[in-house]
Amino acid sequence: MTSQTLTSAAPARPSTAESSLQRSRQRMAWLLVAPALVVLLAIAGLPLARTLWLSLTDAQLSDLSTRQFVGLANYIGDAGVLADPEWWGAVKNTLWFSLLSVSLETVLGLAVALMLNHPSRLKTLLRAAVLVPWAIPTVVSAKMWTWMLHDQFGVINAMLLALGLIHQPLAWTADPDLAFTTIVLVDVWKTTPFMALLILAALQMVPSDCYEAAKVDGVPKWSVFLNITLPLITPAVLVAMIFRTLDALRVFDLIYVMTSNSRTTKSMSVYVREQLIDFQLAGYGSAAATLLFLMIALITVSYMALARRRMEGH
Amino acid sequence: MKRIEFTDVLYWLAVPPVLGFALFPFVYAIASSFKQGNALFSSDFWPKTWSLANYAGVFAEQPFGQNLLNSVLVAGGVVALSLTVSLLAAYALGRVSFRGRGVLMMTILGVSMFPQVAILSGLFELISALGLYDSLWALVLSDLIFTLPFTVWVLVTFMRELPKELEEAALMDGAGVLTVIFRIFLPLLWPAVAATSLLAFIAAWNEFLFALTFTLSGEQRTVPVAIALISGASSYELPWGNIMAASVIVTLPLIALVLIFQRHIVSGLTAGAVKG
Amino acid sequence: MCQIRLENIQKRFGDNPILADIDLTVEAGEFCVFIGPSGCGKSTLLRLIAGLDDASAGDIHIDGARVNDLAPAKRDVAMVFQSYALYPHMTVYDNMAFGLRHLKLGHDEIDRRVRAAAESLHLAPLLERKPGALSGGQRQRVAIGRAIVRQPKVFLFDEPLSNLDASLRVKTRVEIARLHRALGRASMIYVTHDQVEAMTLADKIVLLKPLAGQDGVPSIAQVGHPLELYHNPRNRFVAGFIGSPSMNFIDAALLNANAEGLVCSAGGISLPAAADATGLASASTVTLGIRPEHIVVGSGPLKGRVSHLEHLGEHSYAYLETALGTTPLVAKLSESSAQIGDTLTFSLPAPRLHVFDGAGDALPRLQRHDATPAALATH
Amino acid sequence: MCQIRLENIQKRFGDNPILADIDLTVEAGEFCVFIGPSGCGKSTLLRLIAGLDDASAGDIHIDGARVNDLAPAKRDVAMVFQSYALYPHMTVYDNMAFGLRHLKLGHDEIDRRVRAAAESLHLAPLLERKPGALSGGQRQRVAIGRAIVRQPKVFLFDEPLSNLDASLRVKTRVEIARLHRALGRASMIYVTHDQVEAMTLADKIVLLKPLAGQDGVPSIAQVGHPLELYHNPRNRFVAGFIGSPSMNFIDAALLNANAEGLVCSAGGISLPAAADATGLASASTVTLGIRPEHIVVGSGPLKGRVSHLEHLGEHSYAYLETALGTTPLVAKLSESSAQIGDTLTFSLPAPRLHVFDGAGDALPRLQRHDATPAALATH
Amino acid sequence: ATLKISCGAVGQELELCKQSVAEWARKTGNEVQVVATPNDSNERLALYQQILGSGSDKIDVMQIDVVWPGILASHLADLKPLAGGAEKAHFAGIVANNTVGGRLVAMPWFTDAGLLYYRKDLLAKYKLAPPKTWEELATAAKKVQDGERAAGNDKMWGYVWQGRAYEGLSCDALEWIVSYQGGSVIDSASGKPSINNPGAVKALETAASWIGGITPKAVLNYGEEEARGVFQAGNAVFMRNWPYAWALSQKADSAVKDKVGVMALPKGGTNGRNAATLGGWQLAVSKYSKNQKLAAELVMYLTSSEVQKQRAIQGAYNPTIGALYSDKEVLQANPFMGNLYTTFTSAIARPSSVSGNRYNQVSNQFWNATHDVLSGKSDAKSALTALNASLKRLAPAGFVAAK
Ligand SMILES: Nc1ncnc2c1ncn2[C@@H]1O[C@H](COP(=O)(O)OP(=O)(O)OP(=O)(O)O)[C@@H](O)[C@H]1O
Ligand SMILES: Nc1ncnc2c1ncn2[C@@H]1O[C@H](COP(=O)(O)OP(=O)(O)OP(=O)(O)O)[C@@H](O)[C@H]1O
Ligand SMILES: [Mg+2]
Ligand SMILES: [Mg+2]
Repeated sequence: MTSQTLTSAAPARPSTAESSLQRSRQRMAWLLVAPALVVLLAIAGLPLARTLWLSLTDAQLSDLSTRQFVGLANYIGDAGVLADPEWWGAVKNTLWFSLLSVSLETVLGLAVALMLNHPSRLKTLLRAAVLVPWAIPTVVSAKMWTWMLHDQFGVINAMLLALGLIHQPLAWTADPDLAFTTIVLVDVWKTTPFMALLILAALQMVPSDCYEAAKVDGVPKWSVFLNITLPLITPAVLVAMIFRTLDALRVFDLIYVMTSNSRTTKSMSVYVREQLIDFQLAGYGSAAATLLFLMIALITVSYMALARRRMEGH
Repeated sequence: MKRIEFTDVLYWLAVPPVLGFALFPFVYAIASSFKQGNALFSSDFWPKTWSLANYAGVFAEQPFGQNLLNSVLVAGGVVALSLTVSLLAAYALGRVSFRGRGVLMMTILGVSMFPQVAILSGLFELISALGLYDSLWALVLSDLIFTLPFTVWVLVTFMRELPKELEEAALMDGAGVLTVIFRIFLPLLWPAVAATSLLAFIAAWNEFLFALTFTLSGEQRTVPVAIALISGASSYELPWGNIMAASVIVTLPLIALVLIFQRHIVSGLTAGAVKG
Repeated sequence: MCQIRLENIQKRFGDNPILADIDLTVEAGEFCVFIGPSGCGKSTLLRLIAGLDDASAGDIHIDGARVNDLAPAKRDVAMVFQSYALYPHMTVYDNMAFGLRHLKLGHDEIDRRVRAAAESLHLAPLLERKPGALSGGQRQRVAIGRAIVRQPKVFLFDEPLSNLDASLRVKTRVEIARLHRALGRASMIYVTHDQVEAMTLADKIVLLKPLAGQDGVPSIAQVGHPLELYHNPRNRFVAGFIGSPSMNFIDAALLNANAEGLVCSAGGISLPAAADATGLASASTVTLGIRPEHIVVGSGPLKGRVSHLEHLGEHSYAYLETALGTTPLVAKLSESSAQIGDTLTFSLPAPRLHVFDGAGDALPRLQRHDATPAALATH
Repeated sequence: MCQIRLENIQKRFGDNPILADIDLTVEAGEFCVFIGPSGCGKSTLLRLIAGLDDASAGDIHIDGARVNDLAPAKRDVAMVFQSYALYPHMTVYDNMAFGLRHLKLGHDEIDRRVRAAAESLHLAPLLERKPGALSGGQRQRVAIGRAIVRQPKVFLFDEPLSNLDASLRVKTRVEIARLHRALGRASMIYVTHDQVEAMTLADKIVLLKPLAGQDGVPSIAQVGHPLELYHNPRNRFVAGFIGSPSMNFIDAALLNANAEGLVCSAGGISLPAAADATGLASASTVTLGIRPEHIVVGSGPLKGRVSHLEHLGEHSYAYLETALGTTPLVAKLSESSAQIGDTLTFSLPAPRLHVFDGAGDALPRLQRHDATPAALATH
Repeated sequence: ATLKISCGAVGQELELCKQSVAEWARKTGNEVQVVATPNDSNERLALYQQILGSGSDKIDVMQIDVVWPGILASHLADLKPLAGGAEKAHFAGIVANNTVGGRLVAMPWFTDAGLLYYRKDLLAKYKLAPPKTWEELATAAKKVQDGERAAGNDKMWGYVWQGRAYEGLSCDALEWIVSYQGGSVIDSASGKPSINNPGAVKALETAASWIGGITPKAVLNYGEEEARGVFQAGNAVFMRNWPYAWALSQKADSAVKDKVGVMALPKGGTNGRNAATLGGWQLAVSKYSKNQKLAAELVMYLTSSEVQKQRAIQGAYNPTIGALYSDKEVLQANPFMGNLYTTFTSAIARPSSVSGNRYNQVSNQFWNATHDVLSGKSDAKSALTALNASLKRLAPAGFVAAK
């Protein structure tokens, strides 16, 4: 063992080619990442650190100067976030929301991307049309849906009634049983284009000769899709899903506009905002924000570990 | 001449509902933007009388043209900056293996894991300290927080897929890293670049919270804020017609942008590059 | 039954005609080799047959049925792409097995076929690798493997051995020939630049000609048994293309011609040749052709100075500067003791000379150099 | 001055050793050809020299300087990739001009060089096309063009002609040789599977051997002048690899050996050979080797039945079933009149026989078959 | 000097503000910039907090909601010394509301109060008198609703109001509870939660009983505009809303033009009282302003009787100065102002001064509890018990003491 340690510590040729060429390439890599890192750390580092620090104090938004260090009391104390049933309600809502909307969006996004990828004269127009929901500001589109879903003068109810699908106007956003579904559906409407566009880009990058080979091999289309297209676009789909999950876990505008602070649909971000801004509890709110961050980080990491395992196992 | 294939049938079956679902609210917005007064509270789809008053109102009541320009500048600046910076980073992260790569990727992603409200006040102080308050630069900088991680990650993913021989050929040709990134990879990444820049552009275009908080004067505001500022005669009244008109106006440039950029989302950019 | 019949096929890319007037029948079970200069349209023709591209005009029949409108999958062809077109995310095994999974074969049968192919292509140890971790030749063999496991009616091989070393190439060639025989009536269309390959494998060679001049001539320069093309090239293009190093050409003027042959003169030297030039006017310009291996060195009326020598182990090629023309004649020497600067005597045997008229068309040769092996044997 | 010196190079992918103990010097201006079975590591070695991969151990010197740590761009090396690696978004012209733009050459000079290369590679009409619209051979030529316009100190060509037709291949080969001469002291390392190419171009051939057995033997099987490898292969691997069709091997037992030669027996027939087996014990197992072209057919003490014939126009190969062993002997017939089923007489001339001991190493041959052309000429 | 004032967003409100400000600027020779802020009051508050929280002097004068003085007090200047007693002319309730810890942090500008809108024509058609109590309202609503539906308008509802989980629900709920003598959530004298009482329970039970009967279930997500939309389209008999709905209902294209009556909200039973929640906006001066004095002068000018009168006439903004309710010109423009004078003067303030900067928490818990009762997730008794307990937890020592 000693000899081994010795040789690895002092190899016969101190600078093997491998390390040196590799090292200069790695140095260059760091240089290239530097701008992104500097920008992000500069603009996000300070605010994030501040949030973390505030979460350990009892600061109030109205007067930040008199804060006191309270340790983890905002997290685990009797009055900590983790002891608040409303927080856990928000956690449950958010998780459900993310799970439902992201999975629906992925499936629909894939379908829409395939549709956009189909050669057709309508292609250009379709691409623009499909992206419209993403292009309308969330605040506006949320309000628009609220308006359209209105039980009295909303067009949706009017149309469904006219078609005879329902007999009474539905209170889409007010009915506790419906509100959650409605929000998921509107979110799906809004962000499917995001998925679709990224997946479309991924589809375009699949080398065409693979398709030709499969064609000649007589592979049916569904199998080409499952065994060639899908594996080749998986990395892009996964990234799109990560960002969608991230966004879904932080969902705010949509819920806030459509159902306000109703407990039935309250998300973690709505909770955070409520504490931080409405209630002025800078310390407590920051703690909630940090918990939200930790939860997202945890989900992302485990998700990526899972994805990697799946991809490698394949 | 060719036989009609199953996928074609499926395609034509899928187009109408997808179009309907995607466009219905927008068409509704257009219809509403031509409605006046009480017609907004009826469930009729099309207005009985068409009126341009809402459009006139949007431009009359505020510097909406200026707001549009601001949005273009901010979103354009954000996209240009994040693409440049993230192409560099994506090359390093996607094509060089070095220790700490995973951690870097996670760090970059981590930035966009905090809810926006939570970093708002910190960012506000930073922006004030830099003297950027109430300037478009404040928005460009703060929007990078969410566009940059996105563009970096997407470009890393796509950049990984490009054949390594291409890069090597360029290196042999004496090309520097920047040349490889911008002259060789960028043209091949057009589908990804076009898609991400469209998505990032729209995200920056529609960003509300930062834009509201970091600007104050009407001349520096972007359109989402301008829309939020539209109000009726009293604070409760919702000037729905104006809002719809404004929404239609802000969406149109984006549609134009999509029409222009989607051409770059084309396949076969790497055809003929390598054998094997 | 898997005859392939091409009728009057045309193909253009934009305004560029690439293939014109292709009429060709590949019989069931036949081994047909396409050769031709780089860029003449061989791959394009394969792609038309496979159904990956549409012909600009003309009909393609497989098995007697017109398949122009049939999807590639329905044509029951297997193809080795010149660019391999491997699935980058699949292992070697899966690359080969993928096409089989849809043939309703049992799992065992698939495994058996893949392993057998891998064995014969020396890929067995690499089955779990992905294409990215293979050498060029290994990738090419995977592409071959993917085609042969399918056992279809028609094989289309686009330069399948170009990246293999000589001994592996011979083995693989033998393997392909064996497979072709074993499958009985599968037709095989095979593109190669290796003339040895073409000669040894082909039942029929199709020599394509590039349409650079777009002169309205058909794309096919000559079709026939390999030896037919070697011995009786129809025109100067074919004569020059077949054989390596290629035929020597000598510009000459016709002196006289009769039923026994002709005499012409080049560089003031008169040369008899066994060809029928009775149709030609006296003093018309002709081109003489002789293959390096047919120049008899060591004796004879002609003299040449060795300007360059190429040693190939077994034999060498001498570049002879002669009075016949400006370009040196290449002559094959078996274990030459010649040195650069030596002057060698040689002769151009009249029966070995090819004669082409001013338009480049071959004049009929008076001694038969038959094409079929049987004829050869009685020669 | 652009000597390339490799010292004790090792390369492994993960746990797989690919290259081992490579010591090799390529002199300035030398044309060195790498050959070896598919997958033996030729491309890998080129990549090490180019600086695209790191050697697991060992030093690379170019021009006397250790370049292990030098970036590819700094090594002044041009490379033709086996997979071409063309820039798909650039025209042919730009593909070739791209590297030049980094050399601070004038615009005119770039244009001149590109057009000259395009001309000699017959790419002139395609300069405005993108790689996607080129045939396989055309792409390959663009890859060659991109390397030659650079005029670097060192050329690395990885199977650059594999997709070209015979006549273009000869022309390009000549062009490359010309360029090599014109550049004077540029070193050239060239991978090919075409033995004619290897024989005609090379000043030095390096035959690499795959490390499948990982037995600790070095990767280089033999280095030398082409004819040296042909005539005096160091071992059975080299003997079998060089020459196509490859050498016939016959298992035999040593009967007796002395300074004049040896006699051994195979299938009960005793065969004399001009090799020095004095070091071997009597009755030890040896392998005899003889090339197809060295078997003298038509007379002699041995008899063989023709089981298969390959016609190549100029000559043919007969597969002879003999009493010497189970595998048929391949013999070259010039314009054979033989038919399958015929029985031919033949002899195996003793000076032509190679003898290998039990470990596969060649026994010293008693008659010199010298390697250099000069020696050949006096032969 | 240059002052920056935030008042209203755009539209008429902004126009009026600009007009008065320009007037002042002309008179005093100063420059004033009007800064637009979001219409949504939550967003506006957040923005103020952000700016004030960082001690920024970007805004000198700001328009604040009636419930914000407690929240923003620490950032606002005390106007008392600068007002010179001018505040005495304003409604005492509002001035009290704006006085935090003895400091007058804002001057009243205009006021609001919850009103009951009703369809004069329909009540007449069914020969009903405007309801005095909630019970009467329910009966009348039911009758008209059923009658109209039978007559073919199956969209007709009896009563619409603001039921979404937001500040507006707190306002509505406060009115119900006060009308049933259930107190105003927190006892302003003791600072103790007072919500758990039979009156409050009764009030919420009554409101909950409307849902699905005379009130659409969707009211659980109605704000002001949704309710107005229904009413103004002619599909509701009664509506609870702010005064702004009046002018709009009288517009030419309104389906209910000239058919609308306005009155005070009903009493909770015969021994209840009328109750209207106090709304409205104040003007405050930032503590961080470099020109506090000048800013205060501007505030005084804008809140003066002269400007308030002008605004009442031109924009129907309810003055906070009692005298103006008997002003002829004002009454001519806004006939209902005279009748509702008492409603405005006796409007109930939400417990915002008592709960100080925790008002939002209080209100949030209050509307959530109410919303739970209305949506049937909880019964009134237990919801209020829980609310009381959690309010206690919020300020174990009582709210005033906590401040
Ligand atoms: N990334 C890799 N991981 C593992 N093994 C590899 C990898 N790349 C190449 N190899 C193996 O290394 C060996 C040498 O590859 P190389 O490409 O150098 O062969 P080559 O001599 O050029 O063969 P060919 O003539 O077929 O091109 C091959 O057996 C190949 O399978
Ligand atoms: N998409 C295209 N657009 C225009 N011309 C094309 C296109 N594809 C191929 N060509 C041209 O068509 C001709 C035939 O190409 P093809 O690939 O069939 O040649 P090939 O005979 O296979 O040549 P090689 O032996 O070099 O592979 C070439 O000259 C090529 O440049
Ligand atoms: Mg080809
Ligand atoms: Mg190789």
